[in-house]
Amino acid sequence: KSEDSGATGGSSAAPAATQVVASAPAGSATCTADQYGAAKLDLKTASVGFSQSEKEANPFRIAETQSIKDEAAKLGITKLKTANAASQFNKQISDVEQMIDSGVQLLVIAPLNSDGWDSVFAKAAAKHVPIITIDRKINAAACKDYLTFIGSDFAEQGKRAADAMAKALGNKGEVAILLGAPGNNVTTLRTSGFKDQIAKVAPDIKITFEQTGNFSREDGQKVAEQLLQSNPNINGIYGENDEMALGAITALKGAGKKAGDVKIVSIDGTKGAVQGIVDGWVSAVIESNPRFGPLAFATATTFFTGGPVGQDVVIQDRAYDESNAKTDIGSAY
Amino acid sequence: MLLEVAGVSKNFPGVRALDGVSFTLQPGEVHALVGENGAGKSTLIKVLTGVYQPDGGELRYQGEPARFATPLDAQRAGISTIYQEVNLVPLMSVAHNLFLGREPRNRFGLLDEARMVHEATEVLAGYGVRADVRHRLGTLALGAQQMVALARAVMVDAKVVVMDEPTSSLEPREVETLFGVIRDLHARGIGIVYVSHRLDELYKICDAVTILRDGKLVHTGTMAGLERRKLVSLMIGREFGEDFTSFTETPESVLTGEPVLRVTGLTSRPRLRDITFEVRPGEVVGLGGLLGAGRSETIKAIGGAYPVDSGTIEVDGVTLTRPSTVRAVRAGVATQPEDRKAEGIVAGLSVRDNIALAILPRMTRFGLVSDKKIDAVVATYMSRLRIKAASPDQLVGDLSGGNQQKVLLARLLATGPKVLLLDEPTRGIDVGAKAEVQALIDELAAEGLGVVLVSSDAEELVEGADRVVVLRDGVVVGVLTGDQVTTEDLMATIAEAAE
Amino acid sequence: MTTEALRTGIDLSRLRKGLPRCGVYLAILLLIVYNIVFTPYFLTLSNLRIQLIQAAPVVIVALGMALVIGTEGIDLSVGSVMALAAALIPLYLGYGVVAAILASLAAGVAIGLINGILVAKVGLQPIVATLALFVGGRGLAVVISEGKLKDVRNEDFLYLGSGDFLRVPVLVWIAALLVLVVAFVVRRTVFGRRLLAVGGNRPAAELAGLPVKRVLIGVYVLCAVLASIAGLLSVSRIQSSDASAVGLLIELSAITAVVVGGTPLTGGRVRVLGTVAGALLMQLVVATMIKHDLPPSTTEMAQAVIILVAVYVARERRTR
Amino acid sequence: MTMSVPLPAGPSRLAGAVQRQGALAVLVTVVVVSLATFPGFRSADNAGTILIAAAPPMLIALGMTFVIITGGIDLSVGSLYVLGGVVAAWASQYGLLAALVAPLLLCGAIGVLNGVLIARTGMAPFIVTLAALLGARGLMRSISDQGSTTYLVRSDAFHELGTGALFGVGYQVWLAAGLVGAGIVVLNRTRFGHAVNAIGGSEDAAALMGLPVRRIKIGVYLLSGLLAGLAGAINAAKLGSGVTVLGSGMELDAIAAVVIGGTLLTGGSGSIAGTVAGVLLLGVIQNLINQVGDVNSNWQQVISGGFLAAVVVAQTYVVRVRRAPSP
Ligand SMILES: Nc1ncnc2c1ncn2[C@@H]1O[C@H](COP(=O)(O)OP(=O)(O)OP(=O)(O)O)[C@@H](O)[C@H]1O
Ligand SMILES: Nc1ncnc2c1ncn2[C@@H]1O[C@H](COP(=O)(O)OP(=O)(O)OP(=O)(O)O)[C@@H](O)[C@H]1O
Ligand SMILES: [Mg+2]
Ligand SMILES: [Mg+2]
Repeated sequence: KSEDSGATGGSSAAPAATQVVASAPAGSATCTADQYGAAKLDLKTASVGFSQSEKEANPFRIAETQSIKDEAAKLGITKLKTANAASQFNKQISDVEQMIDSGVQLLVIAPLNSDGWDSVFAKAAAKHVPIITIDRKINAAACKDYLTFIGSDFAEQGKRAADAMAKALGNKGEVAILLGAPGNNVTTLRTSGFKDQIAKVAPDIKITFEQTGNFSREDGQKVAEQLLQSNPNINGIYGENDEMALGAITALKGAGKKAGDVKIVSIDGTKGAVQGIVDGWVSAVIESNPRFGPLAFATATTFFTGGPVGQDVVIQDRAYDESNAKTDIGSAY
Repeated sequence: MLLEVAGVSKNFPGVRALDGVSFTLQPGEVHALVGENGAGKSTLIKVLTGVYQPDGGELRYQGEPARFATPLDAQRAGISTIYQEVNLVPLMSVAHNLFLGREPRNRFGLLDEARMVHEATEVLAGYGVRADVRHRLGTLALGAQQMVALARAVMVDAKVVVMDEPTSSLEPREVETLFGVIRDLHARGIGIVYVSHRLDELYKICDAVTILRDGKLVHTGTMAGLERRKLVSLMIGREFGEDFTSFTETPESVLTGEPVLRVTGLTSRPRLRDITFEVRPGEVVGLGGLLGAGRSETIKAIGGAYPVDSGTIEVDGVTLTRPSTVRAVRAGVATQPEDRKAEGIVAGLSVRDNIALAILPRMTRFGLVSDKKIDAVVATYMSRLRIKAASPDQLVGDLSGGNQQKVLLARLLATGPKVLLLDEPTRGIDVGAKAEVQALIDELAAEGLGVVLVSSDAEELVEGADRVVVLRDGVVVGVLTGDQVTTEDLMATIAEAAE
Repeated sequence: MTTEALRTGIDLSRLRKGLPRCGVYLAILLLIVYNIVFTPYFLTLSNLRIQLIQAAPVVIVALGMALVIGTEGIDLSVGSVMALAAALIPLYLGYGVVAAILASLAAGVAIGLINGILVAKVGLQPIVATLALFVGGRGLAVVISEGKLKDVRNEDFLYLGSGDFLRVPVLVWIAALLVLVVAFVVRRTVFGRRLLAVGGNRPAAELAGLPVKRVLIGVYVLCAVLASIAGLLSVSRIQSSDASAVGLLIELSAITAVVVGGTPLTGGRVRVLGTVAGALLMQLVVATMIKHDLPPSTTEMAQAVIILVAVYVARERRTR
Repeated sequence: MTMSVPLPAGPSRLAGAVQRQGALAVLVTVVVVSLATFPGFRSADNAGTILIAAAPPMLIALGMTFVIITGGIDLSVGSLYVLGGVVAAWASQYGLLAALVAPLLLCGAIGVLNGVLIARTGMAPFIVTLAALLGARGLMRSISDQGSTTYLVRSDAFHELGTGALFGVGYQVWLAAGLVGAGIVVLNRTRFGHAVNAIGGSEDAAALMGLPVRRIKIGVYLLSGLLAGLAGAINAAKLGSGVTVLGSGMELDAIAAVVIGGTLLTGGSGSIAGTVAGVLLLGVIQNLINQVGDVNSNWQQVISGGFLAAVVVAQTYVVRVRRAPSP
């Protein structure tokens, strides 16, 4: 029996927010089955492979995998194979290669890393298997090596976080960044986007501290504790994901701070973080929507029926702040 | 002058193992190096062979000042060594051990396996070892392993062969083979340094002798001129009694009680078959036989450390069911294993902890270990067994062999055993300590303990035991009682069984 | 050779003997001095507090690891045990704090039993025996928690990890108490003495009639229980249970703490205080790096050097 | 180190053989059963995928086998693997040769450093190589801007090495097979190999017999470093870039493979053929879990752990039954 098993899960009743494509700029590249060299087929009877990068042990990954599975079920796709690389890049490569061997006709990949997919492309090209990458982009040629990328613009997320931070701090103050796992291009882009934008919109905000919290709550808390102790002047904390921001909140509480003393902005849009806005600890949360299922399969359907699909499908992420946190918390995951 | 050291010293943390020792070896000389346990014999040898670098003093080889940085250096220069502990690799094959580091190679630069096997078989046959040389060395009896080490040392073109207690695990026949080899080397003008605690061996084959005591040189000269008693008193630094073994006869009248240990039909495939004997309180029963006869296994089986297929073991009338070491100790059986270092002492613990090891549950107060209680027991045994240690806190690994043995005995006695199983209790310990241990065995028997004694020293066995059970290939082939307990009868029984 | 030379020789050897014992403490001292000079707000109570709190879980795990290493073993599964303990907390918190704690301790006992039996009875090498649970244990923990991070809000439970008692964090009290208990177990109990003998020479301990298997199983159980305590305290401190993250890579931190603290991997000796110092040293290194905002690359390389230097100083001269 | 090695009293060659063949027997069984059960397992492509994926771990485990036979352990291989890949990708701009030599030099140097520290100072291999694990990872991060820079492979020849095939079998597999063959010869038919066995069997004895113990030890850590670097390089060639997020836990996989292959962690006895079986076994298990298709990723780990335990326990019993007179 869990702590709150008595309470009813009211929030789960709210409809999950589906992804919306950001309006593609006119004339942006598209791709068709002919261009790509793939055969047309009926998705329902096709064999589809989904390769997940990390264990389904955080809200983003859980929601992402679930969304793919749900959508496949909804469309009546029975031959869906899934594999999980548990953060082992080499495992993901062999997972995908194995799927290609076993004759999948469409690959949906949530890549662990943006580079290092050459052997997969070679194999997929030989069998003309289209690849849709979701959430992270692969550094390669769209419509050639892979079909299309669907996902957020991480640099843009960083920029929006910077805007939110600037607003929360009134364009002035000292900010610390809780970096994601090192070597990860999500980390790199969310950092560069944030820094660039801060320099542009609020040059009076100084970024005095950046340490990795490995996208984990515990590390976020540990680093924040150290930082609050030795840099008492910090006014803002930018968490590159919600988990680290939540860890920082625990650290703030431990250091005797009150809600709002230090402004927090983070990225992801998990329930916990949005609740943090409601409670006054968090100033803003930029969403990174993990529900890729509908969009991925819609794209695939268009593609297999001969229609053009965008080579770069950037989704629109919402943002939560005081104004909408209470009402929209149901869309958080 | 073949090899000469002048005034070498060697310090270990807290110990001065060698203190200005000088030593010379002539070509074709068999030079005995003797001294009590811990006198510094092995250390001197290791200085001679490049294992240790001396802290002071000079080393000359064939008239030239020499310095051996590693054993390999010394070997290349022609100094071969058989170290005290058999220093071969048990997991590798006999042939590979023999050739390790100087394997013959074929024209592709790869090792010539066939040649190694062939040559190894041939060479070892000359040492009376007839075994499949492709088997692991560990499967050979210790004596045979010693012979392999000897063969290895002599195979190269050595000018000096150093032997540190080569006979401690050899049976009489193997000792004879060894002596044959030594005489041969002697004839070829090779210098031999020979360390042993067995004095009669020294008189048999050595020309010269050097005596060390506490790291200092106390005497050097020819063997012939030195009387046995004089030698011993020089070694131990005081006068020594008439007898070199200190056993006394147990009067037959004492041995009438109910057996304290009764072994019936003890079988452990494939090593032991149907072993039956009994030990009465106050009696010392010897287990005789050649190496590999199964004496150690018998001891271990009774002590619960070797699997038993069938047969019963009764201690004081109570049958041991499902034997294990824990149950055996609880029933009153104390086992002293053959290999003191590997199975006996815990080298990294203090003398105190080693003695108290088996009786900890009794050494508690309110469930906690009471050092006061322990100290009382430790003090008793340290004085009773005359254990020479700086303090009870000294690490056992730092004691001399004889004292380690006594610490081990103290641990056994502290459990208050009814039966004492002793496997080679005096192996590798010096004459003084040996006499003390032997006297102790007698004393313990006199107090009413049943003692089972294994010794490959036939003399010690017949002197010490009131009765000898002779084993061969894991089977009892004879029992010597009363007047039959003599070396001759023992040998005869063993030989008879062979036919 | 003059007596002078002899004396310095002996003095040197004494120094050599002494150094291993104080190597870690020396390193800690140096680091503290460095920080006092170069790190702002270092010499404050709040800092001490944070370092102690952060080091506490590693200290607790390292205590158990030290015991296992004392028997010439190693336990890679501690991180997974922490995860299991963490996964069970939110599951049983509904029945009360005590029930939740008991459940996670029971998980520790179970894992410890499995490890212990694999090592003592089946005779597997410790590193392999515990590798199985290292891999499988965390998986099981994540399965139990359905992969979800769960927030914990029970005030009584959170008191353990986030509360104060006499102005000192409860977490630190608990860790200190466990240090005392383990030190006491090693020095004053039959179990502790036997443990050292088993580590020092297992065949000898067996022949002396010690219940070697029981001791080994006991050691692995104790280690796992300590790990599960660390796990539940981590949950209480982070105020949420995340089976996929709790105790990740802690086995290496714990082993490092033990070895840096002067306990040899060869068994037969356990340095309890040294282990605590080892954990504090590694904590201090990381804290220093963070406070000076150095990147992970520098932190890792500095850790490597400090581990090597500390162990080099503390290494035992091979005597036998 | 001295006497804890269990001495087989019975037919030890047989016991040794069974111990060595244990992993192979399990592997064969698993493969046969899967061939019958999973249609997806049967294809030649799938076999190719398994073999190619197994090539880098095979090289690492090969080096680890040598290290473990000397009674040591090398925890740094995972980091060296990543470092090797990053350096190889960076160096590929100067051509194929540079892409191979650069990682070998760097990782070899770190291997030598490990070896020297272990052989000369008497520090435990576990701790020295743990430090190297951290140090090498730090180094990799510092040359890749904390891991955010990924160097792309610029040499076509190097790229071909990673993706090309000869007679339908990837170059990587040929390379791994060749090195394994060479490893078997070195371990069993050269003085170096015998010395490695001797040191693991009894270091003191080896030293007293005049073997250059330190040099041999440095040699095995050098070998391990080189092979880990090479594994990283060929992996980079395959992936087309120096991926920085690889390799955590790689050392434990390698150790597990070696031990499953029947090599004693206490040293002195082991076989490369067993290691090969161990590596393939781990690869096949992974492949099978994927064949089943929809196993929750968390259950996968539970299954892997359980399987690992089952294999080692089974092997222990097989060996024991042959050794003891009776239980
Ligand atoms: N490596 C070492 N470290 C510290 N002390 C040592 C070392 N080797 C020997 N000693 C000490 O040096 C002294 C001489 O030891 P050595 O082994 O030379 O004696 P020994 O004459 O060979 O005795 P035994 O007859 O028992 O073999 C002893 O006190 C011993 O404890
Ligand atoms: N140290 C050892 N290393 C390898 N094998 C051994 C060792 N000791 C005994 N054995 C094996 O056990 C067999 C029995 O030898 P063991 O020494 O037990 O005979 P024993 O009659 O007890 O002789 P002793 O006790 O006088 O040495 C040997 O033939 C040998 O195969
Ligand atoms: Mg000696
Ligand atoms: Mg014997």
